Amino acid sequence: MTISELSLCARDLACERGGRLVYDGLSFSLKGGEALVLTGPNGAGKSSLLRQLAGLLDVTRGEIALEGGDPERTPGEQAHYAGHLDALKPSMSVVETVIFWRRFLGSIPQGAETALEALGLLHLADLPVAYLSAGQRRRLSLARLIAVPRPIWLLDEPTVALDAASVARLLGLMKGHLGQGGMIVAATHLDLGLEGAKTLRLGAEVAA
Amino acid sequence: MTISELSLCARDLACERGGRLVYDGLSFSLKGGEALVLTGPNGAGKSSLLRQLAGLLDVTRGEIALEGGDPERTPGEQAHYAGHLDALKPSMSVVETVIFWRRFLGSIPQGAETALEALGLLHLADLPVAYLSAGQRRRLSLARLIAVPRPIWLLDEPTVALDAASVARLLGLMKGHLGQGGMIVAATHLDLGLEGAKTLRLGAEVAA
Amino acid sequence: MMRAFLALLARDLRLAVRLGGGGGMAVFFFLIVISLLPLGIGPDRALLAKVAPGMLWVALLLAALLTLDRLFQADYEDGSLDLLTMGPLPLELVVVAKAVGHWLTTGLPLVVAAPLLGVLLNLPGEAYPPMMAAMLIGTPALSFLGAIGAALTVGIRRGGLLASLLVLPFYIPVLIFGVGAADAAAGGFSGEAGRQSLLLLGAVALASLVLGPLGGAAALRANLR
Amino acid sequence: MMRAFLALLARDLRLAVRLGGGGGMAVFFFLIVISLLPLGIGPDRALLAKVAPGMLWVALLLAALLTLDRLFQADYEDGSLDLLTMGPLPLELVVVAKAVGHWLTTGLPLVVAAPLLGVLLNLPGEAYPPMMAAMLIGTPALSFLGAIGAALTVGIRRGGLLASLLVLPFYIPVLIFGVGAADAAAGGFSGEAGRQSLLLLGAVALASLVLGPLGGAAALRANLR
Amino acid sequence: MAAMNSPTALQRFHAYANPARFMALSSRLVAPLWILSVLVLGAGLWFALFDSPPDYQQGETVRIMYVHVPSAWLSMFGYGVMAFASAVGLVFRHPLSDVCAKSAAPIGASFTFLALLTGSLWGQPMWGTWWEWDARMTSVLILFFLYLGYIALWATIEEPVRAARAAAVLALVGAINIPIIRYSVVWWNTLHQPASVFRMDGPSIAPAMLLPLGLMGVGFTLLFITLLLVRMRAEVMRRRVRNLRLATAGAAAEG
Amino acid sequence: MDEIFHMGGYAFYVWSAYGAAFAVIVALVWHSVADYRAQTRLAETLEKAAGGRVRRAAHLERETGEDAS
Ligand code: HEM
Ligand SMILES: Nc1ncnc2c1ncn2[C@@H]1O[C@H](COP(=O)(O)OP(=O)(O)OP(=O)(O)O)[C@@H](O)[C@H]1O
Ligand SMILES: Nc1ncnc2c1ncn2[C@@H]1O[C@H](COP(=O)(O)OP(=O)(O)OP(=O)(O)O)[C@@H](O)[C@H]1O
Ligand SMILES: [Mg+2]
Ligand SMILES: [Mg+2]
Repeated sequence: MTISELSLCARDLACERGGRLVYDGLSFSLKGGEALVLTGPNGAGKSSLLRQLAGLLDVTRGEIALEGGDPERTPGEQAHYAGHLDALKPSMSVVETVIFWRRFLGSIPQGAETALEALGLLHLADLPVAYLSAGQRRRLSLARLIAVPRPIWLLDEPTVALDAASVARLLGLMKGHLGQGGMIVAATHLDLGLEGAKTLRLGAEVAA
Repeated sequence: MTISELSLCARDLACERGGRLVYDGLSFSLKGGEALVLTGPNGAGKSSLLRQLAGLLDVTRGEIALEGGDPERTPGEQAHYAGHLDALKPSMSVVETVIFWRRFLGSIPQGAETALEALGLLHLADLPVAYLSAGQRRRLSLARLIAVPRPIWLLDEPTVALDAASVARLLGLMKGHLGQGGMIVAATHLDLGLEGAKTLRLGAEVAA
Repeated sequence: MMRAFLALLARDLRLAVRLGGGGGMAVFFFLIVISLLPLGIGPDRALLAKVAPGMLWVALLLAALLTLDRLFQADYEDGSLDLLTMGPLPLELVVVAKAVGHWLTTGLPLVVAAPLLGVLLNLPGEAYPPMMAAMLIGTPALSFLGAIGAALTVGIRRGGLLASLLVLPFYIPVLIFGVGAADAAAGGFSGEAGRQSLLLLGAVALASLVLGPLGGAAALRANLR
Repeated sequence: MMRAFLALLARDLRLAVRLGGGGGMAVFFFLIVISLLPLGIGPDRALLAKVAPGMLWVALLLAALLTLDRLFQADYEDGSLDLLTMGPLPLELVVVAKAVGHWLTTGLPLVVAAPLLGVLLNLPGEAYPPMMAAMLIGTPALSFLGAIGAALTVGIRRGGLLASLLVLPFYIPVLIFGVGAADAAAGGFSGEAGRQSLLLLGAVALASLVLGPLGGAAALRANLR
Repeated sequence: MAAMNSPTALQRFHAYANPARFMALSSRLVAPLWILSVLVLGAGLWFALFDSPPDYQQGETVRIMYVHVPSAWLSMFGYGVMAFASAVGLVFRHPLSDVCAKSAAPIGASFTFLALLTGSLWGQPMWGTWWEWDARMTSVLILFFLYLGYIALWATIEEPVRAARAAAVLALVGAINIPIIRYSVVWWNTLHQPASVFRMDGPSIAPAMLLPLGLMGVGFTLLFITLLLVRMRAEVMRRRVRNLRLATAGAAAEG
Repeated sequence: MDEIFHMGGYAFYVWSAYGAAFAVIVALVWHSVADYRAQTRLAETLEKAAGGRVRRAAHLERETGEDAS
């Protein structure tokens, strides 16, 4: 099984939060090597959709299926989720953080430097996370994507707090992931610069 | 004393964090009606400078002076600071939040709706903050700027998480504030679209 | 300034109530600790009566300690504390508002609940009035002294335990004089010893009303930058 | 899977140590509570000896309760818990790793420190071995049962107090059998009663090893979406 | 239970448990239940207070029994209802069972409180003390704590679905804990006070006392069921209100 | 009658027990009924105020099988 044979389908998805229907009847399908960009106004449900895909939010109606993936694991367990919260511990150092996630998510601890290098954090490796600036924290939380290979990336406004150079670097990483047959679903308010990506606009037209 | 006679000066400012010198010898001055946009790569010290101006971070060297302001209050007490943390309580409702800040910062509680209206939150007024999306939270934390008039606005990446319509709305509010003789210091990685604003580019990322 | 003070106090009370019952929760905890004691030391009524005033006070201290992290930690973590320092209210008064809020949602309900627990512990009847008086005087001291510990540990995630450790030594005088007042009555001493304990307790409480805000504000200033 | 389990455990231990002393802090708290007691109930040595085992256990419970919010709350607030559920480790084992970490940084150090405190409380010599055995068996149950309470309150800011309340009734059997084991020895009963208490304590502990992870994982699942 | 798993049975179950149906059905039941409870309780009270003999040992205080024992029964019955509804709620994910569990808690807690209070009021004349750390009393006190914890958990979690699941876990784990508590407390007590002076089981009951006791027991149970229905109806309405509020707040289009 | 009132010297205990039971039950009944009335009234006013939107909420209710959540 190579990951390029994967396909992720959502059929007739609905999401209810706090008693309100955020979206309904939402469908899309995504093949390996493809990206889906979620746009729409604040409160349209972009973050909610990503959490549903990650298995972190109940699916009110409809279904999410990953075909060609590991049948013993849920789609969420084959995905990376980078949300608004960065899951960083202030008292751990940068490199310790990456090593922990490699171990926990099932890779060998060696090779953490590659991930730090890819996000331009190598020179900060031994600094405690508490000392990082907003953009540096963001980059560290994105380093997980590289540290452990998983076919699906779920990114919630990934460029927030990143400077221009880091945005370019992230774009390169995303293209590389797609090139290897991975899939990306990203919510954003800005133009990510991913050519050929599908776009799904949430909001007024979706509202039931 | 009208606020347009104000001027905010930083002379030879230095900032040390975690034992490292982030910047040194930084000076600028700003008059009423002017805006200063801080740019620079991640870790350059934009957020640190804003916190120093707000009186939330010790000034290592140099000085910050507000001329023409209320002499009995520090520059920080005449400024709004909107940082990465949004100071919102999940269990309070949207309107309660604004009313509290109006009371605490010294205005009458009536008129909270104006601030909510200005940020397009009026229809969410009775919702608990816990139910807001990322962009809605951001807008609520920015509503403080309108809820209580203060001459200086210190904004750390204010457009993060905002959709296009909200960015435009914020721009309008900033222009209005400048038009009334207020001052704005804003850190950003994007173009805010404030014509005629001064720009201060902070240095390259300091290597460890 | 008064308006800002009241706004902050009202907000804290409201949050305490919404986040699960404010006072009710502290009382419930107090009740459970007190009913754990007989389970620990056995149901011997004479023994229980003997240790009752001391136990009530120890439980009171613990209930106060357990809720200390409510004082500043949440406001620090979500950035509210930054903004509270930028308002017109001097930091000392911010600390006072917080401490008063803490007392109203923990100390006061505990004082009200104490007689009921006295019954569970078989406390002799004459001990109730001095005990209640001592608690009314002593519990504000617990909140105000606690504010210092909470302020000292404000930047530290999960600082609750550390705050307890820092504060406990300061609580000891309150405990000693508080128990003294109740014990004197229960033990059948002359009223003199009890009155003296109450007076000393009052002195400690007054000192804490000054020390708490000053120390708390200084600690916050040190921790916030 | 084993690697993931150990990684999580190691991280938790490291964090506990860095955030101010892990075990050291709990022991220090235990020490202070135990030294408050004589202040509360007076220095009568015979009385102290009588209440010593019970008091040690009550202090143990309180120290465990005070540290419960370390279990999941921090991981929930910074988003780590979301990611922990997305890993290869079943949620039940995540709970086990957390509970074991909690035991290693609170229960175990307290057991080690207990004899010292027994001396402070004038505990009779023959009570030490059964008391230590009971504590070694009983403290893991405190951590595993505590995990349920911590998981139930995970979404709630400042849920520490509520977690204590929810968990306390579950601690009662541990307390009763734990004290029973020590008391039987101290009170000069035949060893029979003490042995029976130990056996029952063991049964409760085993039950909690199953119940804790299952209940904790179910509660986390309920709270996480 | 096996039949429950087939889809049609499950669907039928859901159809019955549908809130709208429940509201329709319960609205017809409430009034008769009120009347019936009042009648039975009235009769029970008459016998309890006026038409039953005083006990030869306990004298007139035995009349406390007619409120104490039914309250004690219902304190346990209430937890049973709560735990059962919680189990159904967890397995079938149906909101009505959550509503039932939530509504049962305050009623059960009230009866537990009554059992404690009336027991206390009985203890003072009989034993000369308001409270004794005896096995049964202690375990009822802890049952009361479990109720309060359950209610507090519901009160603190804002979102009903989440609150329901968390509370259900608590109720079920608590259900396992109750027998453990009961036996551990019995154990603990006999360990310290091998020969208790007090007899908890009281005298064997005379038929003349059985009638009022039975009537009061049935009356209390009817009252429990009536209150449960009313509270469930209130809870269903509360959720409807909540949905309406959110719908109005959210309907005004974004942006 | 007086005898009943006197309760063989135990009037305080017996009547307190019955009084307390009565008070608790009345409080419980009152609270339950008042709560039900208040919620019903609220729902009615909201339904009226919301007008057309009620249908949407009702639709959601039916579809999800939950009028809760
Ligand atoms: C606060 C204190 C008390 C509590 C919590 C309490 C609790 C209970 C409970 C739970 C039951 C039902 C047990 C069952 O049916 O198996 C019960 C029954 C009963 N209680 Fe109490 N009780 C208390 C005090 C007393 C006192 C002081 C007396 C009389 C001297 C008493 C006499 C009885 C009798 C006669 C029964 C019914 C007979 C039986 O079922 O065994 N109780 N009590
Ligand atoms: N709490 C802290 N303790 C110690 N050092 C810190 C702390 N916060 C930031 N720093 C260091 O100070 C420097 C400046 O950080 P600052 O947050 O001001 O950067 P920034 O310009 O806002 O970056 P970004 O664009 O990523 O937000 C960074 O190198 C960072 O590592
Ligand atoms: N925890 C929650 N409980 C209840 N409702 C919520 C919760 N989080 C979000 N919502 C609601 O769900 C809707 C969608 O929120 P979501 O966070 O998915 O929006 P979004 O598209 O990511 O918006 P943004 O661009 O602001 O991040 C919003 O209307 C919001 O009010
Ligand atoms: Mg979002
Ligand atoms: Mg920054």
